[in-house]
Amino acid sequence: TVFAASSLREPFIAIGELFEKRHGEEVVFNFAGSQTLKTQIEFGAPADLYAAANPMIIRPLVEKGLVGDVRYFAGNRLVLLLAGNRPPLRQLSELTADNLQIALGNSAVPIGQYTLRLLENLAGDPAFGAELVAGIRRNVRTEESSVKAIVAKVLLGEVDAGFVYASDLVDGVRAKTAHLELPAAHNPFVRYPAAVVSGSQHATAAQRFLDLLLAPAGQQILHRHGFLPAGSGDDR
Amino acid sequence: MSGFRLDIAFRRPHLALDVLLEIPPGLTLLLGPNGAGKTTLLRLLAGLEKPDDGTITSNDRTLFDAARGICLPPSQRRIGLLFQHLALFPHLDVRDNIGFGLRAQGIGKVERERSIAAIVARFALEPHIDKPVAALSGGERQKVALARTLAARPDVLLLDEPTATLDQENRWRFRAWLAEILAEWKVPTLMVTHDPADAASFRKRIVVLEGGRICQRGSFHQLLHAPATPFVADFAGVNFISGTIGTDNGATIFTSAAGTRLQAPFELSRSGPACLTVLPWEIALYRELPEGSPRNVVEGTVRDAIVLGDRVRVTLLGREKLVAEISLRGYQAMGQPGRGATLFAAFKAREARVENV
Amino acid sequence: MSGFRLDIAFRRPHLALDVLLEIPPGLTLLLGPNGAGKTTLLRLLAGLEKPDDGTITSNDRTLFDAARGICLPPSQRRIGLLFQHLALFPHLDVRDNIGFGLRAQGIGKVERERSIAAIVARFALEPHIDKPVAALSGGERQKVALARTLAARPDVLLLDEPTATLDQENRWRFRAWLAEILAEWKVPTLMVTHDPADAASFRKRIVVLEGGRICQRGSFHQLLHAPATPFVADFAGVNFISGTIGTDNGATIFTSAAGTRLQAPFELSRSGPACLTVLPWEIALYRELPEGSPRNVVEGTVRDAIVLGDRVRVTLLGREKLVAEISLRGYQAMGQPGRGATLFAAFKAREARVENV
Amino acid sequence: MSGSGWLFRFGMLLAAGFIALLILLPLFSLLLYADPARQLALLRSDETLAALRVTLTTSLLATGAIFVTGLPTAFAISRFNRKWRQLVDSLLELPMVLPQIVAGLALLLAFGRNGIFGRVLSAWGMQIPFSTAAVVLAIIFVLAPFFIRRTAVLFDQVDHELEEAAQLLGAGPFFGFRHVTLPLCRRPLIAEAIMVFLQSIGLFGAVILFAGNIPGRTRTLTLAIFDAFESNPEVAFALAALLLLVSLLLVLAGRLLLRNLDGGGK
Amino acid sequence: MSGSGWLFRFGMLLAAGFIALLILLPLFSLLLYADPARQLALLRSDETLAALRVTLTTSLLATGAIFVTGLPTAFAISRFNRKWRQLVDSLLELPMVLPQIVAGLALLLAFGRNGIFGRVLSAWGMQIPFSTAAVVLAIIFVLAPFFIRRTAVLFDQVDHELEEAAQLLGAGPFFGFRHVTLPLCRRPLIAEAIMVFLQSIGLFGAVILFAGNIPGRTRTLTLAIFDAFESNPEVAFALAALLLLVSLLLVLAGRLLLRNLDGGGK
Ligand SMILES: Nc1ncnc2c1ncn2[C@@H]1O[C@H](COP(=O)(O)OP(=O)(O)OP(=O)(O)O)[C@@H](O)[C@H]1O
Ligand SMILES: Nc1ncnc2c1ncn2[C@@H]1O[C@H](COP(=O)(O)OP(=O)(O)OP(=O)(O)O)[C@@H](O)[C@H]1O
Ligand SMILES: [Mg+2]
Ligand SMILES: [Mg+2]
Repeated sequence: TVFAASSLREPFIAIGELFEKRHGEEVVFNFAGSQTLKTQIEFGAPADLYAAANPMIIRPLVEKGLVGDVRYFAGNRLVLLLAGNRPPLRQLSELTADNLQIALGNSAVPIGQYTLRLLENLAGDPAFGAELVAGIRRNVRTEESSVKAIVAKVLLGEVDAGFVYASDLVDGVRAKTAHLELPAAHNPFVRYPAAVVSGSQHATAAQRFLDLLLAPAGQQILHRHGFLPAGSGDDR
Repeated sequence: MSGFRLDIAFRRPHLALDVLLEIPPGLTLLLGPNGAGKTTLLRLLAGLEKPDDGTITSNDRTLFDAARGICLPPSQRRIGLLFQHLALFPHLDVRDNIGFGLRAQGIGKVERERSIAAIVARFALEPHIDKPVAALSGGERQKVALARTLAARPDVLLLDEPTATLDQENRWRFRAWLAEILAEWKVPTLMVTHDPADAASFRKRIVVLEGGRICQRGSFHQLLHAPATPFVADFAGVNFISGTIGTDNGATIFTSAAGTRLQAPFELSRSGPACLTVLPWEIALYRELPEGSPRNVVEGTVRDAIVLGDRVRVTLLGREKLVAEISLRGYQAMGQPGRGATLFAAFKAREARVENV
Repeated sequence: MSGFRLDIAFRRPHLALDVLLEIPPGLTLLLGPNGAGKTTLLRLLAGLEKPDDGTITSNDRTLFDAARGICLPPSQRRIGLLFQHLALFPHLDVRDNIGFGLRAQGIGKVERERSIAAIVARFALEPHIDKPVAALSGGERQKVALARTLAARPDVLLLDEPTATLDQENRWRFRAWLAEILAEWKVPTLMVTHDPADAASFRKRIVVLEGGRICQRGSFHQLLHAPATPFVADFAGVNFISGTIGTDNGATIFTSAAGTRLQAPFELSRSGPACLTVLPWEIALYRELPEGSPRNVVEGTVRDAIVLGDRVRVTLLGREKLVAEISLRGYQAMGQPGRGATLFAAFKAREARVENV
Repeated sequence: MSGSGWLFRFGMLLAAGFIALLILLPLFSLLLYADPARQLALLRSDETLAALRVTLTTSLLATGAIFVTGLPTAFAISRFNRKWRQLVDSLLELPMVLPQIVAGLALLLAFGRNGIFGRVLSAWGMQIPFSTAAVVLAIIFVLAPFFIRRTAVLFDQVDHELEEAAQLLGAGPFFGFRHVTLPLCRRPLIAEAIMVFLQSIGLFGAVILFAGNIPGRTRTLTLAIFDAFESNPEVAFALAALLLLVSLLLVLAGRLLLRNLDGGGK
Repeated sequence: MSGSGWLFRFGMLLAAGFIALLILLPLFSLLLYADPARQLALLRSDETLAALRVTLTTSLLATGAIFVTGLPTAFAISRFNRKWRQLVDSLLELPMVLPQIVAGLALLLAFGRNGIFGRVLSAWGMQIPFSTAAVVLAIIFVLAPFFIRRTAVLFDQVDHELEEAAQLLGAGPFFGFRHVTLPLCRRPLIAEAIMVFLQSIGLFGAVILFAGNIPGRTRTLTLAIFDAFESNPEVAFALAALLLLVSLLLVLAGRLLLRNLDGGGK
């Protein structure tokens, strides 16, 4: 049984099919928020492999010895998602325009923390400056609790722009929105950790699945779904 | 034209009502067997059911007119209806139940309190004024329901068996009080009852409903002396025998449906279906077949014998059902024949009355 | 020892009951004014309220014993109670209402159907058997409720005003039928009623409850001739005057509470508080003060005059309330004095009876 | 008075209009947004069918369980005296306020492998979380208090004299409950059943935390919608419309069945 | 008979015991898990207080709005004839089944900037989403159908003869509704109010999507719990315990108030 963050759903299902073809073993998935999964594992859920969307979350599990060695199998970065019903912005400075509405993640959730870090980085760079960041903050309309809520609002044109993960740009979203890549230097790099759960009854199979994730075949599938390789950036 | 008029038709699978009636100010009694449609009639008048056809007017106000498409809602008919099952408001105390109508009509608190106090005093309800209605006895509830209806000062009063659960004393009080109110207000009132004492006290205008139609109307006296149906006869306590007038060996004779042959004054009647009535106190009772008597004699066994003061009312069942009222002394002299004893009832031909139907 | 015995006390702010009573097989009537506690008494017997003290036994089965801590639930008392407000099950049709008790007691379908059919036939309820109870008229409902109670074959029968909403014909049927059933079953039965006709038909055992206590018990005849309270007198239709026996100029005399001085046979009574009763048919009525008469004379105005067959019952209000029953002929000869007319009521001293209280 | 009657009717219309607008507009928008062709395709996918199956079995089971255990409990509660009653009522109100996610947590704390009761269970070799039973349990935990509280009030409203009449005719407590109290509350109870069922279909937070999101076992249609929402919102709308349709059909079928059962009575 | 009585009582006990276990065990575990010292500290934080304020105002407003609009609507519905009634009932059942997240989406589709109705509103310069009004609206959308459906059934149960009696005494429709129908349903309506209020406090999905999560404006305690759960589960438990406590107090206060209002009657 693989406990994986909801955002990993599509690539993991594809990888699962591959795994079944290769090893002839059935994979059962349980997709939910990383935090939900973590809680479940803490309460003795019958998980074999845990794949989270946030490196911070898995740390306590490691400390308590609930999971084995952590391997990073993918990375992600932020993009600025733009509503499709208005002319797309060309540069970040346009975010400070009047009447523009922006959605951010809440500082309590990972996307919010990453966005915060991004904005701090931008403020520290004279090319952008504290003023720009202040302008952006002025236009923040809402702080959402989940990245998907941000996506939905941009999709519906409820806000004009929102900071989301690159992997959120699935086909359905891409078709109806535009996006702006953010300066790579300031873009926090998100790494996705995975670990075999201690005491798993299918530890070998779990290890094999993890291996497949890191193998080129797995990496390729992840890449198709907008994820970066884990090694292609550092954990800022 | 003051008073209340109705001419309505109402047809349902279970009941067909067809009633033309005028209720003048004062009391009109509505009699009828269980299930005759009395309650249904009151509901039609009050606007709780809709007649299929006809008109209802109250003091020249048209309340309902099928042809003109008029049908006032119950709240605007100004009709006071006392429900058979009372329908007191369980969430209100006695005071608020009585004051409900006044409040609904937007009457101010001061005046309302005065009216309530007056009515409560009349019904001797003071000790119960703050009780929830669930805490009242059956008779007390009846009184409260009445008080509530009257407090709203309706143009017409419809009472469905108001005395049914009152004790004798309260029944008399209620009758006296109703007579007083009606003398004062002159409200057209229709009162359903099963109590002959009501008919005996309010004997002027009585209407009898049977099977959805009015089968007789008149004073109690008229009902007593010429009951149109067995029900009326029974209610009035009169013996009623249906049969036919025919001739036998040249002599006119009445033959009951059961075959009893009886003599009566036939001067005013013709051959054919008829009914014969005889008053209970015109009938004498004997232990043995009275011999050589020129009278009608019917044999029967005692169903019951009830003592009413110094008289005894004996019901005989045989070919005919006959009720006789004799003196207590005479009854005792016969040896107090009880249930099941065989007796002979005799009455003179000229005490009977026949009427063609 | 067969029958039903109770000796219970029940105290509440609104009512204190203290009743010792034995109900032998057959019918016992329970009379009492509105609010006397009759319904409460029945509920205590049925186990719907719990007495504070005392015992209840039914055919040697102890249903309740405060001292021994016995209190059977209502479902095990085998008591049939006919509620004043009927309490028919609105979700069941007539058949299922009647069959409910049999079904609750686990009686098989075949036998159940037979019992239901028998009871339905007795009450002439066949046309209504498949109706929901909401579709019944008031009288029909009463009949169904009765049928339902009797169908469960209780050991004891408690009837709370069963005849109140029946028409006269159905009342008589019901009485005849009840007498029949009781003759057959010998079930102890307590029946609450406000109808003197009930008391007149079932005249053997009558119990009168007033203010939570039994104030008189005996036959209707005893009640009639020696009513213990104004209520009983009123119910029996007897005149009842409270007062005191004293002496005036050496002669014994009865002085009513209102001050009227009356003569009576004083042989068996002593001085002190007493009550005087006189039967209505012992009273003569006059337009003018009857002169030179040795009789008691009381003046009053007519409250009502009701015709009962060939008699008229006249109620006079004055210093005393008096009811007189005279012949219709005599009444007509007086010119039919109506409401408000002044009349003089006279009765011979020896027709009155006084009793110390 | 006639004036106030008009006013009242107008007010009623206004209120009803407001509510109708508020409810219909979003539903309508949702249906407009969805794409029928895609829905049909979705309906055919194995995954959707599995989710549908889990949803229906768990919801029906839970509704049944809530009825079977909740009805007698509510009856008992409605017979309590005032003091006890208030205590129990307050107790029932406690879980009502819990956000579902916290409810799921509480359930894990109690029945999880390390939970108070879960430890006992796992000693017997039983494990509740992440099983279909867990979904049912979560639904019961969240919805039973509402059901019991409301049903107890219903039972309070039943005319006491009717229950007394039943007892006097020889009916024991169960017979009286079964043949008098219950049928007198028939209509509201049916409404209640439908609502419990529908609500249980839409439950999310408690279920995902306590039961997980395992296809074919605990993944209900609602969880599927949530998943889809994470990955592809368009699919979520389609699924939601499907859910709407299915539950509508179910409710209609249930209604027809019930009506036939009692022969169109009342 | 006595046997079946025992059986029934035993069954009742069993059912009640099951429910009690199911409800109390998780609650108890939750309370054990929480840490009082921390809770007190949390209670004092400005953020928590703001969330509490938002929760209370929106829940109270929404409960009020649901009552004001829902009661007349339910009354109107309960007076419909059979055919119309079934239609309306089915319509009301539609939104009940929607997972909250979908409900939030539907609301956005209708009242959002580009929504059907939202366009009209924003032309007038009004914007509902992300405002406190949005929270209230979301609560109404999710809870009103339940309330109306149930209340209509309540009104159906009222003895019709009493309403007729009121009319005959001259009461117009409003007076009759206000002074007969409503008070006759008093107890269940109070229970209903308490439950709507508690449920509205615990609402999550629809609120977060439609109203956003803006501190001091739309961030309710439940949203705070959810956020906390993502970052620091311990805090989430503490907040949940706080929520439990606060709502318990509120309900108790409401009860006392109501009891005083009608002088301890009935
Ligand atoms: N909804 C209904 N469905 C079927 N039958 C009905 C319905 N309503 C009334 N009836 C029948 O219509 C008849 C008349 O009823 P109604 O209540 O008017 O009688 P009533 O004259 O008031 O009798 P009672 O003296 O017993 O009160 C009865 O036989 C009753 O069973
Ligand atoms: N719960 C209660 N609270 C206050 N008073 C009550 C309560 N129950 C009964 N009473 C009072 O107790 C008295 C006796 O009531 P009960 O119903 O026994 O009278 P009853 O003899 O049956 O009268 P009726 O002939 O009118 O039916 C009445 O005065 C009634 O108001
Ligand atoms: Mg009637
Ligand atoms: Mg009584």
